Amino acid sequence: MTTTIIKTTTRLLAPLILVFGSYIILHGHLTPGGGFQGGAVFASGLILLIVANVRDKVQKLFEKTPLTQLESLGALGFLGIGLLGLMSYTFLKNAIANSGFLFGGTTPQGINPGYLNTGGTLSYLNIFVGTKVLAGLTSIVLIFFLILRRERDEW
Amino acid sequence: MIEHLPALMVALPLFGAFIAPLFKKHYKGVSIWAIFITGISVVLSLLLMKEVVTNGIIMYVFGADKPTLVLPSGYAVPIRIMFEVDAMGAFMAISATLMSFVGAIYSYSHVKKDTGLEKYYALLMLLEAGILGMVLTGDLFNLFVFLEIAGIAGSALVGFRNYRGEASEAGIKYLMVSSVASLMVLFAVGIFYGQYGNLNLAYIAKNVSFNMVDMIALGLLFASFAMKCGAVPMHYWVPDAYTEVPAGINPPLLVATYASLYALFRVSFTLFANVVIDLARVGWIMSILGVLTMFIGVTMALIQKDVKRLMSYHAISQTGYMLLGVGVGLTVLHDPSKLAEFGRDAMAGGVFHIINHIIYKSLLLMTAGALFYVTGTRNLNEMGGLARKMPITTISFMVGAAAISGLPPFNGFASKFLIYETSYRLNPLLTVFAMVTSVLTLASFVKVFASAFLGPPLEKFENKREVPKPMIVAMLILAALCILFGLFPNVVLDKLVYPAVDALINFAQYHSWGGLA
Amino acid sequence: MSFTLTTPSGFWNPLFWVIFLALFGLIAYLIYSRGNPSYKKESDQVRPYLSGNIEPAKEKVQVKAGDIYWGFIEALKGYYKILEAIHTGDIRDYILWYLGVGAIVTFILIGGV
Amino acid sequence: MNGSLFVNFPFIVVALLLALGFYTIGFKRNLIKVIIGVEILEGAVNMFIVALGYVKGGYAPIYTQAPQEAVGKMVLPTPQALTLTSIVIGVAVTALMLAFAVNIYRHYGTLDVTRVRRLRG
Repeated sequence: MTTTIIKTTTRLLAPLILVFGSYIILHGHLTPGGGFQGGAVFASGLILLIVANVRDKVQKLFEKTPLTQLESLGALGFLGIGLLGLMSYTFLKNAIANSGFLFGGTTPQGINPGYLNTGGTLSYLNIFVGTKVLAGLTSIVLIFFLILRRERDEW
Repeated sequence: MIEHLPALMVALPLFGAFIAPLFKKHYKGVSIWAIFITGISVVLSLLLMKEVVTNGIIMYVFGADKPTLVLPSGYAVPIRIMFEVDAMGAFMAISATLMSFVGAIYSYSHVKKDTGLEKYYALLMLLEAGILGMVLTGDLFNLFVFLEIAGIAGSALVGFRNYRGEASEAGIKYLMVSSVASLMVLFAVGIFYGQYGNLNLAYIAKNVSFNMVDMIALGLLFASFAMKCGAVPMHYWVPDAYTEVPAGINPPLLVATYASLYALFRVSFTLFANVVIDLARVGWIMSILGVLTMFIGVTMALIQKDVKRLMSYHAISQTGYMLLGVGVGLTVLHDPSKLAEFGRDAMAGGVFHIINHIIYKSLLLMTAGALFYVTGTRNLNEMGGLARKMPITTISFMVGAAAISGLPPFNGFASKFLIYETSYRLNPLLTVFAMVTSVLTLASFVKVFASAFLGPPLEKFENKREVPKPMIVAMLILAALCILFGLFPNVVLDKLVYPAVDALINFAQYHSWGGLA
Repeated sequence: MSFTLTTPSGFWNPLFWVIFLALFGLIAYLIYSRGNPSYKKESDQVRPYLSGNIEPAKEKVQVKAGDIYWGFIEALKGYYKILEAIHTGDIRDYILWYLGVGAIVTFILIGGV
Repeated sequence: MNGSLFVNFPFIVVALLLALGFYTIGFKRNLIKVIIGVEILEGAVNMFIVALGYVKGGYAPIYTQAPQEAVGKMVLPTPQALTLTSIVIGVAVTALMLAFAVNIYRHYGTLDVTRVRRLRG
């Protein structure tokens, strides 16, 4: 599956997909989408890179990438943000909104052009969920890729 | 902090589960971490039970101080995710945390030789989180989510020994069954949402009417949860899954099965209890399903040669007792005189049997795991004369076998006693089946005992020794619980079981706030 | 705190159980003490007498698990034949049984019967 | 008359998909096809919930650059949230099922479900 056409297309498309994924994650509290969707888009960019390359290179690259740790980090971050809510009311309470902290800008009422610096914990949750999803989906495909490519080489 | 207990109950195992992969190859560290986390969660669940018994139902809303959204027009609906913990939920939470703890201790040495243990423990704690979420939630969709979490984590654990083809086979069977059941639960949830525009259990229960679509939803929920808890004739996945799973996971997996039973009770009592006309019918279906389950389960167990498979069929058969006990109670729920006369005790028997069965069946499956650990086989035909080599395992097995057969003074006796007496009042035929089942249970455990432990010492097991200490500790904890629960059943009944049963019977209390607090 | 469990038509108390245990233990001991005292464990008395034949190896005379309750299973052969026929182990049958039971339960619940 | 058919059309599709899904699970011999059957069921259920959530004349509840007439007509996005959650779970289920299928193929050398049954009886 590593023809020139695919390689060239990947080289052009993958950066765009990755940027688009990050955009969806970061704008999760303003536009449709969010952590999972953005993470899935981001992961699909990475997956494109995986399947368009030969097995050995992919393996060498991803041996150093801490996918498992990223996944744990995402989940722990989510939990941590949830526990942050215990400070004010209950678990997952939006404690950062309107606090002036990063992403804690004043949320306007009604129709607005969309301000990135709002959303409070929602933005953080989106980022953590996005991290977890991109790491999780990538490692799923990576493992299948490594297993099946190896067996095809053996056959 | 005490008011945040319901959230912490789920957050703690999740935290443990996400930390666990970071241990990488430090298998000793991760197993101690798992024991630590599950141990704390036992303490939390006991606190939760105390809180529920003293202060009544706990409502915990996520992300806000109130569950309700009041629209500008004055229309108020509960839209937030919330946990609603009553005594029944707390009771199940205690079972779940206790069994995860025991399973973690047992796993310390049982899976020592396997690799990928950081994932094993992560999944163990994820399974615990799934069960806890299922039993604590007050939201139908949340129930589905946690059902799936428990199902995925459970089936991944069933297929944990990926060097065995059978493990993968059992894993995909369990996963297929649980995902189809969960999807149908989601379908039923969709039906409720379409009709009542809400997902809150209490709100739906208050507004549920008795139309055909509701009854279809009830049928879907009933069949799905019955399949997930292993009622005949949808029990085929149970022996497969229980046999192939590492023995340390058996206790939490059992609780996961009974969390589905809990959901079944929750649906039939809390959600549909207001529908007077059909409830006796549901109760009868449950009782008959129970009788079928116990009888077919035990007769299949008699002919098994694989020791864990034999015990899994007994797990099916014991589920029948719970269905029978609670089904009898459900049949007479709207008849106050009969309810006071025997209905409440029948349900107490059924609910008490849940925790009893979880304890002694975990004990038995652990002894089976110990046999496998020592002999390397599960085939009863190849065992024999192990009593001298493994005295503590033998004693644990005897305690478990006596308990499952309902011999006094072990814990199975008290709950079976209650079920016999009360089902006799509804229909003597039910009792006859229950007793025959009990006799056959004893018979098949005599078979295991005679063929694995008794007999002349075999040469091939010459230099086998007793299992390592953590496994012994785990088995002895459960054996001690068996005897304690058996000697003083009234204490357990008063402190744990009757509050749970009353929580089920007084369903009006559960939705008294009607989602509009 | 009392330890008596009262059920609709009976009760359970661990103290009574201990008393009865002691009682029956006593009876068992009485029967045991009337046994033959000349039995010796370390002598040939413990060896089975097989009409003069040599005793076979222990592993050969052990009763295997599959042979226990042979008669019972033989008597219920027809029943077990049906049971084994429905326990196919085929993943598709698991779902089909679920469908069937779900359909029947729903049918009963919506008032078909 | 014409309108009611149009409104009910998604639900007819849902029923068809449910039947198709159960047929695929129940009568196909290839394990991969059985897994596809579960996916079809999931699609049916998701579609059911999304179809329930459709409100005529409603707007998506996004305030960012919403049109002026959307104010007061925004819908509660619960069904969409449910579907999304169910899709996420579905991804995990599919991945795990396929992983099991790979492993089964390695050990049994086949994906025929009538032969993948060492555990029975």
